Amino acid sequence: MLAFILRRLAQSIVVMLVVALISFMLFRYVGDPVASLLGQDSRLEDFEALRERLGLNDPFYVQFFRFITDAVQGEFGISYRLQQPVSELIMSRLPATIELAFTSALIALVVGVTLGVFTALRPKSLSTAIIMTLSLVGVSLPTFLIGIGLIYIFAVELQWLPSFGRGQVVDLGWWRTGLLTESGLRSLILPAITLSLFQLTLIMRLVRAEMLEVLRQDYIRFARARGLSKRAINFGHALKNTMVPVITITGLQLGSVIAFAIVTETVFQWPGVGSLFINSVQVVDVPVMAAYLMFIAFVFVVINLIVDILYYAVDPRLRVHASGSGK
Amino acid sequence: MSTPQNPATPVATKPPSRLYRMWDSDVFFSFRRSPVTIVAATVAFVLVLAAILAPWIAPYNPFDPASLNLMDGFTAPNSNSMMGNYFLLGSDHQGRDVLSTILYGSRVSLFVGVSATLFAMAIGISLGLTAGYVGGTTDSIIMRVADIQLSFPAILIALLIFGIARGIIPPSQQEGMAIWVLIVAIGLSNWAQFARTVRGATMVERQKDYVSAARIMGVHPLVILVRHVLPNVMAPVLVIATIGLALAIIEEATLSFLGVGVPPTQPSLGTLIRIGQQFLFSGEWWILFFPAITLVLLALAVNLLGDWLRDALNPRLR
Amino acid sequence: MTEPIISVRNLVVEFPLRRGLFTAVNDVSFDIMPGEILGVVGESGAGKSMTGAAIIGLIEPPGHIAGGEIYLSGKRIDNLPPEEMAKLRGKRIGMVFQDPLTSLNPLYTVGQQLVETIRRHLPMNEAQARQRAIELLGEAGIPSPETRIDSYPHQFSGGMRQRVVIALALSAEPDLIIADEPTSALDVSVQAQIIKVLKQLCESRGAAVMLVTHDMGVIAETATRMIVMNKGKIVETGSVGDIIKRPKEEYTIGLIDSIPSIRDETRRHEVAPAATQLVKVENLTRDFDLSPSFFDRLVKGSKRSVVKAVQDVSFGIRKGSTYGLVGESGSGKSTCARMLVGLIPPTSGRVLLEDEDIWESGSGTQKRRQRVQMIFQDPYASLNPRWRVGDIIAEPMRALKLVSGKREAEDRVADLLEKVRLDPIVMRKFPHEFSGGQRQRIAIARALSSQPEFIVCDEPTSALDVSVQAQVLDLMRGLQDEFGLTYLLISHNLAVVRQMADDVGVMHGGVLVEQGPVDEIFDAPKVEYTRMLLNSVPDISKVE
Amino acid sequence: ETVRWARASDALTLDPHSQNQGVTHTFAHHIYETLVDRDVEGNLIPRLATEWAVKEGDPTVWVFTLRQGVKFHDGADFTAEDVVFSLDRARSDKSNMKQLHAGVQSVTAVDDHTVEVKMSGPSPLYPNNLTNTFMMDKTWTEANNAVEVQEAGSTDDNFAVRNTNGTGPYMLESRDPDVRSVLKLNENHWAETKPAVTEIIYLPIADNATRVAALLSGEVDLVQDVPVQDIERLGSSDGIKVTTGPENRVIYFGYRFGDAPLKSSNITDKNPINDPKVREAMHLAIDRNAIQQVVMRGQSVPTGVATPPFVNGWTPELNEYPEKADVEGAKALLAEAGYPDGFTITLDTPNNRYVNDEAISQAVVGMLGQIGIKATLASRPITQHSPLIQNSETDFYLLGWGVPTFDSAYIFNDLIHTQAGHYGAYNPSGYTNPELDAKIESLETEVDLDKRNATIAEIWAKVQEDRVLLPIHNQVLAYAMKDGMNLDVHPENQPRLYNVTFGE
Ligand SMILES: Nc1ncnc2c1ncn2[C@@H]1O[C@H](COP(=O)(O)OP(=O)(O)OP(=O)(O)O)[C@@H](O)[C@H]1O
Ligand SMILES: Nc1ncnc2c1ncn2[C@@H]1O[C@H](COP(=O)(O)OP(=O)(O)OP(=O)(O)O)[C@@H](O)[C@H]1O
Ligand SMILES: [Mg+2]
Ligand SMILES: [Mg+2]
Repeated sequence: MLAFILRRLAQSIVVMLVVALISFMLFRYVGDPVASLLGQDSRLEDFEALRERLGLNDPFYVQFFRFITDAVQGEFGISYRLQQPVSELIMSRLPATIELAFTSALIALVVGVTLGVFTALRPKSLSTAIIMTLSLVGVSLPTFLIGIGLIYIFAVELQWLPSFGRGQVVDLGWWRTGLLTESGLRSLILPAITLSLFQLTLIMRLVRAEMLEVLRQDYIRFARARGLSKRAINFGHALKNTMVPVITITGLQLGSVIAFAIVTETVFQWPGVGSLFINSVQVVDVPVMAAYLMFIAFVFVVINLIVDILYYAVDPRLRVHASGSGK
Repeated sequence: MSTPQNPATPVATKPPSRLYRMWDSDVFFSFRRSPVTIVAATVAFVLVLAAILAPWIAPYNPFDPASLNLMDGFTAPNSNSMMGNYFLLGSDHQGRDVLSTILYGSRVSLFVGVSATLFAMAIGISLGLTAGYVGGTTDSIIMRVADIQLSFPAILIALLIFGIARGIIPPSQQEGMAIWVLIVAIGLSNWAQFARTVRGATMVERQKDYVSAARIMGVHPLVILVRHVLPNVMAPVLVIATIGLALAIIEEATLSFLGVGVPPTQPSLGTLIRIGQQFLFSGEWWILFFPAITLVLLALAVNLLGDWLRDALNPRLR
Repeated sequence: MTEPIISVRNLVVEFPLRRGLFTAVNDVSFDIMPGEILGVVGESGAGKSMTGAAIIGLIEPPGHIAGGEIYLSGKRIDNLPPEEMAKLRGKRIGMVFQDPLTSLNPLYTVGQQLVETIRRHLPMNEAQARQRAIELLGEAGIPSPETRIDSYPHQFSGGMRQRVVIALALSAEPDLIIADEPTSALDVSVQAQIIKVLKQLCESRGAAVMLVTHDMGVIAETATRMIVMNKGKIVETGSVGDIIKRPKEEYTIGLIDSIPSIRDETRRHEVAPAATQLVKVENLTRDFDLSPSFFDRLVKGSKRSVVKAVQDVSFGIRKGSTYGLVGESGSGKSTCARMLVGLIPPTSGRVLLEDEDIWESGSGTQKRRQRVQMIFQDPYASLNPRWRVGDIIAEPMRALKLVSGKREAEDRVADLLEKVRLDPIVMRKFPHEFSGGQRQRIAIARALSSQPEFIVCDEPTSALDVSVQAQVLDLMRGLQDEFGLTYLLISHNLAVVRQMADDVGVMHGGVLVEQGPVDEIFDAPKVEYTRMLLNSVPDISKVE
Repeated sequence: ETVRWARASDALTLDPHSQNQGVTHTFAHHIYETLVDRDVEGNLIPRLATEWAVKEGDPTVWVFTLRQGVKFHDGADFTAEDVVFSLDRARSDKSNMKQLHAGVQSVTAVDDHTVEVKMSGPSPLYPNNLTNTFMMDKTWTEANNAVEVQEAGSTDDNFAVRNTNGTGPYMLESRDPDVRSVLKLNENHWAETKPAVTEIIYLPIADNATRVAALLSGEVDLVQDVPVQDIERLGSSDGIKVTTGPENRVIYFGYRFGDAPLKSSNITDKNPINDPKVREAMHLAIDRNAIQQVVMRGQSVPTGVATPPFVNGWTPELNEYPEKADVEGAKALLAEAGYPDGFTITLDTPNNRYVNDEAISQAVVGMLGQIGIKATLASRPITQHSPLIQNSETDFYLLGWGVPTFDSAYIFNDLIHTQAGHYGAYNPSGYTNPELDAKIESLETEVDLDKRNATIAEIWAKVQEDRVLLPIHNQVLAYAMKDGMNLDVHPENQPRLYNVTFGE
């Protein structure tokens, strides 16, 4: 088990390095930060001077090496735009994103799995047909449109829920949470629904497909032949076996919830890392963008690790694999 | 599913016409039996046809700026503008006919969606075949790369690729290239699904004896992959492709929303929605509503077809 | 007289299919008495499994019971509501399926699955149920059940898993056990053990057993009474001895006739094989490296592990003869075959085709490609389903550039199809339009198309029904005489080997333990292993 | 009263000399103060300086008399020392404000409340440059190690970026960049009348629709960047009113001049734009009124000259423009110039900087199309657009130009003068006229205002004759707020919430 995790970690480091390289390379081309750093009154020599100072004239590998050495120390420099340390900015925005992503993931998982199981167990019923079709409408609408639509209906027309922001937050010292106040919770509803909708549909369809597949397996037939109760078969046997493949894909998907938050956070002015990223892209705030990408890569790596461990816990067959006999 | 029980029958009968066989096949049978699928197919067919025929059936040509009159702007649906021109679905802020922009826009969206999906398919299939057939380190590397691609949201990847393209292509050519960049960006952010599926299927097919038989004859591995393995892994690819197409169309819309789509003078459905949503509060609902409905209908129809195809091609469900 | 445990009256099972109604079971009636084992035989698709499924109420929709009655100890059960029926399953009727690999849920330990079943049916607490589970495993023949109970299914071998499945079926002491091909996925030696377990359990408990199989040998060894089914109907019923020795119906006669026997001594050749050796295998060895990755070895110090699949095997095959290779599953037969046809390179040793090493690149390879062909076990997997039969058969000719034009290829294909007794018109069809036996003939036609001298046949008939098997073997024999072909025949069906081969080699754990002329080896085995193998083969000739 | 104030983006920093950017200045004006300020009519008014004048006998020295009894938020007195310190800091190398003080030679404190600024030559308009140069407390800044201005890309954290100590009417209570900043009233402010707004909650909301929605749902009280298409809806909503007014900013198109062929045109042997007839034709082809009516929904002031009316040098005559597009005349001119079938060109436009920038460009593409000039629209965010201009990579582009000094010289220096040294930073297109250059340079040192204005008029006459720039309109700003609140539009888009009044 330890070796398994160690190997995963080794792989993760490679992944992180690759991501670092890619993100770094990409950002060089996103635009010229100098133009946005200096105002209308600046002169050409100022541009040159600033480029020199930012090290933008150095060879590519020098810049990259500098970036990596700093990144390893958690040092991503100072935001060009907000002139504050990037790590601090990200840390202050992180709670918002994590609370949003976590809530959405929870909604997506709970509702997705429930509906998936429900529709798999009643493959022919009318409600299944309705749920399946509605879910498709959900994925056929771009996220931003759903967000704007929800704001229009629930904030502007009905005035039930806030249209933007996080509401009242409570400072717990190292974490500012919106989960402890009423306005914070109310503010969470619309963005969380918007963000979860896509994943929800995905998980639901996945669970349904897998469950249908599992229900056709021989061991389910044999479980029936053993006279087990419907409950035990559907939830004890079928569901557990369904979860094995679902865990991997869901894990990966949940990782992307955090990143998908970009659009949702923009629409709802949710003060998380996603909107920080988009604001930074607009002014080519390279340090923030690079740190954000590294952060996403990190989340991916962590989630992957958790998924693997979960997998390991759920599927006994893997324990042999993990402990040495290869594929 | 049921195999012929009687060994005598297949030898004697004369094969019916190809068309009839297709119509009579199980896939089409399940098609005929599902009214939802028939509706979806009809909707998709009409939308695609309308998009293809846009230059002939659209009342105006919104892609020709010279033919536009600003004073036609913001005409409500089913009414005449100040200039006396009639607009069935109204006109937008540039005086473009919304119906025509939708027709032309679907054309762009479909073109981008289909090309991006084909591109993703090409990459995914070749990498998947290679990974599945060669195995070993090659397989590990390809699959790790696919993992990375899958873990990064498509939108992010596409944004970054767009960024690079902007950096590489000289500014004066960027507009002409925008649509191709978009295709590459969306394609590159969607290939991993194909690669995974194809790899899995290839690993199964590779084990089968017909591949061994070909190897014994000394058939070149590339030929084996293309002629033997590929046709047999296409069924799941087809299913992902339909759903991938719907996703690509929506992704294009989202990219346009984030401001990195096609030029506004040649708007796609996504760009139309981005433009239209500015007028959400000001009362000109039709500028947003009609393109949005079209996008939803298109994505829904394609998704439903994909759903059906998945079931129809799954022998266990027949 | 006692009442029958199960009594089936005029059972009809129907499938409403797209192209009309399909009657899988048609007017079937039989009884099984307590303590009796009823054998059900018939070729594939005869409706054997459907009958079993109908009794336990597990027919997959859209199939359904369309007529008849089923009585369990006198009580009618076919019309029970689903919940009532579910209560009978496991408690009154137990079922064992064919495939032990897929019948157990891989995510639960064997103990969990047993305890769950026991507690569902019997009023026991966790500890009692566990105790009972251990007893059951012991009875089913699992050594040291106290420790193995917490293992997961994947930690058991196939035979052990099948015993677990039997233990599960028996856990609530049902009156009736339906065993649907309980041994067909297993080795002969394991099969013999399972049959023994089944028999013992039945005798000690007085339960009724319905044993479904298409292996007449198994029936001969186990059952007291049997029914023969064909196309959904019962053809013949009677005691096992009667039917095997004195079949009345034409169908049964054909069936019994086509069963090869290990005692069979019919002559195989019209033309006697030459003395020159076409193929020589010298010290062939093949290892598979299953070592964990370098990283794992580094971190955990795990050892390299190597499977020695084939070790130092040498034999020769005379031109025009058939060499049989037998041995239990995993003994290295297929690995040998794959090295002989050039699919995997040997670790060491040589394969000589007329004194030329086929693993030498250049002329060796070229020669091998043209002159060595292979016929595979699974007729469904060995033909590319997307290709037309004509293209499949022509592929070797095209790949080896043996024909120039399309016309020529077509003529040759037509010719070959006639050789394997198929109408040349089928060229335009796809493999799925054929039955298993027909497919195997297409595969043979393909193998012949490069005009090879040597054909390796890896279990060519084990996926086929006995009657079809007889046809295919017949064909192979005919072709051998016609073209002077040399065969390497791999099979774990010793009877088939006896019927086909001139010489035979016995493999065990990668080593060739014994070889020689087939009659010598089969009648007077020198090695203990060979003797054990021969003894565990169920054979109809054992019936008195 | 508390006002919740939403606009599209946040101040970039609290360091008043670090960024020369409107949003940042607007926010800073509530905490820090400048020597002189501008009112909503665009006139200079006293703030921390009560008087200013050129020193008698020395036209190169400006004398500022400071307001007495002003205290910083931490209680320290505001003195000439602080002004010298602040001006020096603003002039320092790392300051982004230094361009505005390029002509300053030295700053000296004459006494506690008088400061002299010595210029390198006569600088009649220097006070105009001071409206966004804020005064910091010398002691506080030194004590907190913030004398150096935070520069972009530096790796250390500057105290002044996140902390303030100004003399302004509000004090910073809390700040969460991009999210929310709270300002509360400075009870010790020098002004006699206390502001009606006692607390400001500043909320950046980037998305237009969300920002408008927030006002409609009553979650904010004041929205600064109101999309033009929503003005009507907001104005007619209960409890919301909209004030509009002109901004000191002109929207225009620029060209590439010179003989070298264009980069994006099908005419590859010469530069069609270099022909004045072509430029005249383009000028004639534009229907500015249509753009105003449809694209801008009435919220713009069409213009024929590239300067806003606020600016010294603007005249109604210059401002004249064709009432309607003259397509026939334009076509004739094109034909005369040798392009009867027009030509192709790429038009680069920003899409997130000015009001409806992309839509304006799109409309212009259509209008040019009618005379045969086939323009391809290339639309980019401003960060990608402005490098094109700075690096001369564009043939034809849209730009907006604000005139913080309210004087034509500001326009000439950057847009008209040949690109060289300090001049012509936004004249990438290579328009060059030595005669004009000389005139422009003379403006800097001319003390005789009448003579100076005459030169300005001459320059404009030539610029208009040559059609150097293609002006479209002056931008109009709109502020939407809840009923009962009064706030006038500020020509530099710098609303001051201490000027807000409540009631009808
Ligand atoms: N789900 C189904 N749909 C349609 N026909 C089916 C289905 N399941 C079985 N059948 C058909 O019912 C008939 C009887 O099947 P059954 O499984 O009882 O055969 P069997 O005698 O057990 O054969 P085998 O020896 O191959 O297991 C076959 O012809 C089969 O094709
Ligand atoms: N590609 C492979 N990698 C690792 N081990 C293998 C491989 N192929 C075969 N083996 C191992 O080599 C041994 C011999 O296998 P082989 O397939 O030759 O047996 P067999 O006699 O043909 O058995 P069966 O009757 O089941 O077909 C087995 O232990 C098997 O697990
Ligand atoms: Mg069966
Ligand atoms: Mg084998």
